[in-house]
Amino acid sequence: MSIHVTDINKQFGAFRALDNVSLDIPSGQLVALLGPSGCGKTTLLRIIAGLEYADSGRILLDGEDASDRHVRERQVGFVFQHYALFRHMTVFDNVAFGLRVRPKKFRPAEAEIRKRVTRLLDLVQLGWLADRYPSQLSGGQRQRIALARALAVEPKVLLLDEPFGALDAKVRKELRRWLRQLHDEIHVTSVFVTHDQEEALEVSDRVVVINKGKVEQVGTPEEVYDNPATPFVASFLGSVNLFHGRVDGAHLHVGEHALHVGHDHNVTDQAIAFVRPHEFDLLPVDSPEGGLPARILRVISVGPTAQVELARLDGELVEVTISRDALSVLGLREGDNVSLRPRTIRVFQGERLAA
Amino acid sequence: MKFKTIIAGLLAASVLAGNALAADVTLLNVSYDPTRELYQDYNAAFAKYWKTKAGDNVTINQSHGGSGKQARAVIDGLDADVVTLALAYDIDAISDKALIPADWQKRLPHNASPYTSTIVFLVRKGNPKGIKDWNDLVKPDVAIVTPNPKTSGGARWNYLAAWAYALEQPGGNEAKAKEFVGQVFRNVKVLDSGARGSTTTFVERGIGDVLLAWENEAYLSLKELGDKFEIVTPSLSILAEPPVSVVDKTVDKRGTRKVAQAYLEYLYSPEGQEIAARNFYRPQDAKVAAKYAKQFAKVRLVTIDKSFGGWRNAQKVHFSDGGVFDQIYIPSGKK
Amino acid sequence: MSASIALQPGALARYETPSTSEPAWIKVTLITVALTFFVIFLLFPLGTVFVQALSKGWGVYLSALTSHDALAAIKLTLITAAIAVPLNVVFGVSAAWAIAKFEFPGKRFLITLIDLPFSISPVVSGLIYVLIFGAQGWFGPWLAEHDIKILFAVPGIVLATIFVTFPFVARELIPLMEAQGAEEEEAAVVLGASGWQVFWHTTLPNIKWGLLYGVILCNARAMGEFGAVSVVSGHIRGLTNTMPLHVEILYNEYNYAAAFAVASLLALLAIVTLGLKTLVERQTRKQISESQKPSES
Amino acid sequence: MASFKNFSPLPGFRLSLGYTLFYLTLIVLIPLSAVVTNTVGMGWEAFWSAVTEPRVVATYKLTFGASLLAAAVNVVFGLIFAWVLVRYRFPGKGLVDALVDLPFALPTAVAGIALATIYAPNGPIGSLLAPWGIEIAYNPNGVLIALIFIGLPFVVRTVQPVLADLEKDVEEAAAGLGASRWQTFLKIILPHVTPALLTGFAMAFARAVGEYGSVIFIAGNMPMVSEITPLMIITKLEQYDYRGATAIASVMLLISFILLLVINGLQGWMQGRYTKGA
Repeated sequence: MSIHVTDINKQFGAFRALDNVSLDIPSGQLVALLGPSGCGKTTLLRIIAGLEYADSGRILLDGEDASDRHVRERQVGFVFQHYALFRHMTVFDNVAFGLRVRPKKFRPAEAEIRKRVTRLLDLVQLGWLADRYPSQLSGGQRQRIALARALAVEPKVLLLDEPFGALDAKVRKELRRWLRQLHDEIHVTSVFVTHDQEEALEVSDRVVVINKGKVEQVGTPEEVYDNPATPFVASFLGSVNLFHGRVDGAHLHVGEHALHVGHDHNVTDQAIAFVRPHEFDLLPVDSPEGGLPARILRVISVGPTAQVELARLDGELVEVTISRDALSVLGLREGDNVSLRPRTIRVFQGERLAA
Repeated sequence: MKFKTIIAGLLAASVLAGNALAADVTLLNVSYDPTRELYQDYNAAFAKYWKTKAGDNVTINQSHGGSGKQARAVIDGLDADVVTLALAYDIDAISDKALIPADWQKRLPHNASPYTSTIVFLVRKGNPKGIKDWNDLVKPDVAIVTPNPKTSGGARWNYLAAWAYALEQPGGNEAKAKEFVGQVFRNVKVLDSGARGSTTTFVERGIGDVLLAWENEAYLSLKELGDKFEIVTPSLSILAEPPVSVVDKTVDKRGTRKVAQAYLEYLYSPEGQEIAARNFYRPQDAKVAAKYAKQFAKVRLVTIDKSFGGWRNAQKVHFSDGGVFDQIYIPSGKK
Repeated sequence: MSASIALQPGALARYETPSTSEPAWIKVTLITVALTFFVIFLLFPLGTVFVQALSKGWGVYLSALTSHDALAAIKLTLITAAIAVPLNVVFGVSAAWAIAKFEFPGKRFLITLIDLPFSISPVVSGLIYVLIFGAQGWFGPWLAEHDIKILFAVPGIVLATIFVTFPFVARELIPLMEAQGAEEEEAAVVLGASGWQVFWHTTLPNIKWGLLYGVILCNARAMGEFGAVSVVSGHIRGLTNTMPLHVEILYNEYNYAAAFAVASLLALLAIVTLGLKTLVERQTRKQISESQKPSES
Repeated sequence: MASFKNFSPLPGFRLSLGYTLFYLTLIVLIPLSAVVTNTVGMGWEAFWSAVTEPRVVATYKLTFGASLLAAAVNVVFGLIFAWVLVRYRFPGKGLVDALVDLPFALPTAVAGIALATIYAPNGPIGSLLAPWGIEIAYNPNGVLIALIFIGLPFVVRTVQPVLADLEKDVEEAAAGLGASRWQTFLKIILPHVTPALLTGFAMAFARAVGEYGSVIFIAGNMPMVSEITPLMIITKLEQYDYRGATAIASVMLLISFILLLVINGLQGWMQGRYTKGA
């Protein structure tokens, strides 16, 4: 089932949670709503679910207007951030709940419910926990039960609010791989909210980056990572080094130094530029290819790559990642002066600066 | 809608609670504190009498409390068929609200008081403080227990008796009486709101040297609580006339006038008078009085009408807010 | 107004290290002070009730409890509680639902109003009903005309009791339901549960101990109320006397043993209440600590 | 107002709030408004003279004085109770913990007669004190005793959980920084429990101001000396002085309301304090 969100606005008192948000989510995809906390992503998810009502705008599910449809009738599955398992029910009863509360006419026979719940518990690999209570489960197990419970009612859309937020790092990694596999198996249109860019990039088909109630960019993980549409997206996804300067033709002037930016900008103006740590070359100081002079403060070479911390002449810090091989070839040490040359540089100027 | 349902529910409950006790006729006698034992006996006797006379089963429900509080409850809607209170003023208050005609005191003999009583002293065994008369009460080391005249009918009689005593002393006048009564009340240790509370305080809690009490209450304490006490009858006291009346508004509504009337009239019968005397009330009936003469000490009695110009006047002068009684308690300088 | 307790069972051990405990003499002194205070102020009055009740032997005790007036008082007390408590339970649940699960302006003020009967003198609580239903009050004439008895009858007693016990259930449930949030209910709604199903299957199981706690306190107060009921009762023996009023009457009749006998029933009720309360607290504690158990992998 | 329902997908808002307001109005607001309208009806001067009568003023002094004193006593002993219950182990602790709530559960009339019996000069405790000339029952001391009795659980039960909540490491840190046990108590523990103590104090005070049943049996009820304000209302009623009774009732009502606002404010403070800290 596809989801179309058009012109959604939502205000909490003086706080503008969602500002004219429009979004298309094609059927069968796994989509991440990514943004810092308080950006409105959870509100958007709850509005799609029908747990919250928008001040204006429409939600179309499968092309049909569902804006005024009650959450009960939207056929969505929702996994809450803290799971919201029913504490007084066993795992089995939790998963069966959605089936058992159906009106008699639509309620499957108890044997059928039993079969379906068992199947779901097997799907989430927790069949052996059926008789336990939620308080006896670990966080990761609770999460999977919450998912099974949401799936039991055979939702057309699965919505997950920070599904891995409350878990520790190792479990989180396992679970998100598992979620991806599960999605590939069942192919339900799924939307999950996260503030963790790594999670969004790793799991989803598409990423929706949201900031301050507005959609900044929608795209595949590669698109948003490689071609951020706004300075916010650039800085929010992965680590970046930031440069302030002026663009003039094909160059960015930072202080008295100029960097080649690849293509012409026809307007001469203030600009900011982003360079990811692994997109730098480190050259000898007097390299003819130019670049920004900087001094090495610290070298951390653990693992396959080395992190080099440098200070520009104006004191600004720059972070560079290079392979350990390259580091040893160059023979760089702390205190050495080098020239920084970006291989790729993203320049934002004019209106987009303000964003 | 809901309100009605609730009310209906409550009503149903009240009917439920009431039914178990319902007989052919019920009367509610709203009385003051010390008459519990009297009416316990009397109600049984009257029920028997009425059964033989009219053939009806009559059940009399009793409510007791401070006289003023009881009158107030009747004014507020307590459906008393008859009131048997400590003083005429309280029934006057009910009559002021048109529940009883103003001439109620003329409807039954003896100012509508079927029995009388007076105020005596109850002291501890052996009378250690040597209390003989009112003037012994103002000795500095005497601790007195009496109810509060503002709330207790009996206490008003106490107060007025002390006042009358002071007036009757050689050279007695209003100012001296006020001074004297003030001294008496400055010796009061505990001022309970009702006569029964005072008796409990004195008898059971062991507070005070002397209890100013109804004569009947004092004798009853003696009878119920053994020989740890003595009764001292002062040289002069007041004739307390606890009056009774039918509450016309209630009996007319409930159709119980006949039996209520009979209930009060039977108090004047020899049987009723006997019961009153047995409960230490002074009977009005001469024959019964003679029979029980030994029981009651001789004492000079003044009346409220002669010494104080009737209850309404006494109330206004002495017990209204800011009246003489309040002035006794309020430190000089203020008001 | 009673604060609920969240003591962990093993809490004690935490304090028994040298840097955070007191010298033995201070401990002993403090415990002695507390125990002395406890004996003088709590244990002694309670003990007195039973000692006095049995001072004339079991025969007097039992006959005091089985006299006609005592039985009528017990019955009236039970009827009053049986009406007042359920009404306040319905109100308490409804108020807690509205207040804990929804946002609306004036919420804090509403809570203050709900608390109001707690801090009003029982005497004033009785007086208000006199002012309204008394023969001289607002509805007095109308009620008299239609021959409806409220004051000095069971309805008045019930109303006064409802008033003084009004906040008990709501006050227990509001903080509990606020702390629990609305997530489980939302989950149930998403799964298709109807309003009633949400309440019955998700909310009620989570608040049942708090609710029971409120009911117990509400019931204890309903059965034990004296001041407010005294003002509206009329004190008709066998008809409008509740147990506490009957105690007062017996007390005023020099019938001390009997007065304390009926009082001992009320004291027993208090003890049972405290016992149940302790049990319920233990359950609530369990529920809370379970729901707060950190989710580890 | 119309958009209320949009705040939550949960059902029953209109029904539950509607019923709450209806019941609140019926049971609490309408009856209370009777006091207010009756007071307004009597005019300012009559009102003022009724509530400033010397005898009434004396009851305020006693009621508020004794309530303050009782609440203060309860703060001290309530803190000790909470402290030993949270921190120490001793025989009978379970019983003490359970019975602390006795004053909540015991009908006030029963408490009144029991206290009067014990503290009367011929009672088990009164008779011990009488030889020293200490009288408790039937004077303002009796009022104080009754008010201490009914107020105790309020302080214990607000302080206890807060004290239990105080993490040991804070105290260890203080000890590690060189603070003595007494300094730790004064500077670390006491400030932590102060909001709870104040809340308990205010609750005990509010309850004490309105208390009637347990006090009248033990007070002695002497005008100007040991009469409490609620008794004054009853006394006025029994003198058919409805206006006076209502006027005094309205004063008490106002005070109740103010106290309640204070308590709610304190509780808000407490909540902010303890949830942020945790």
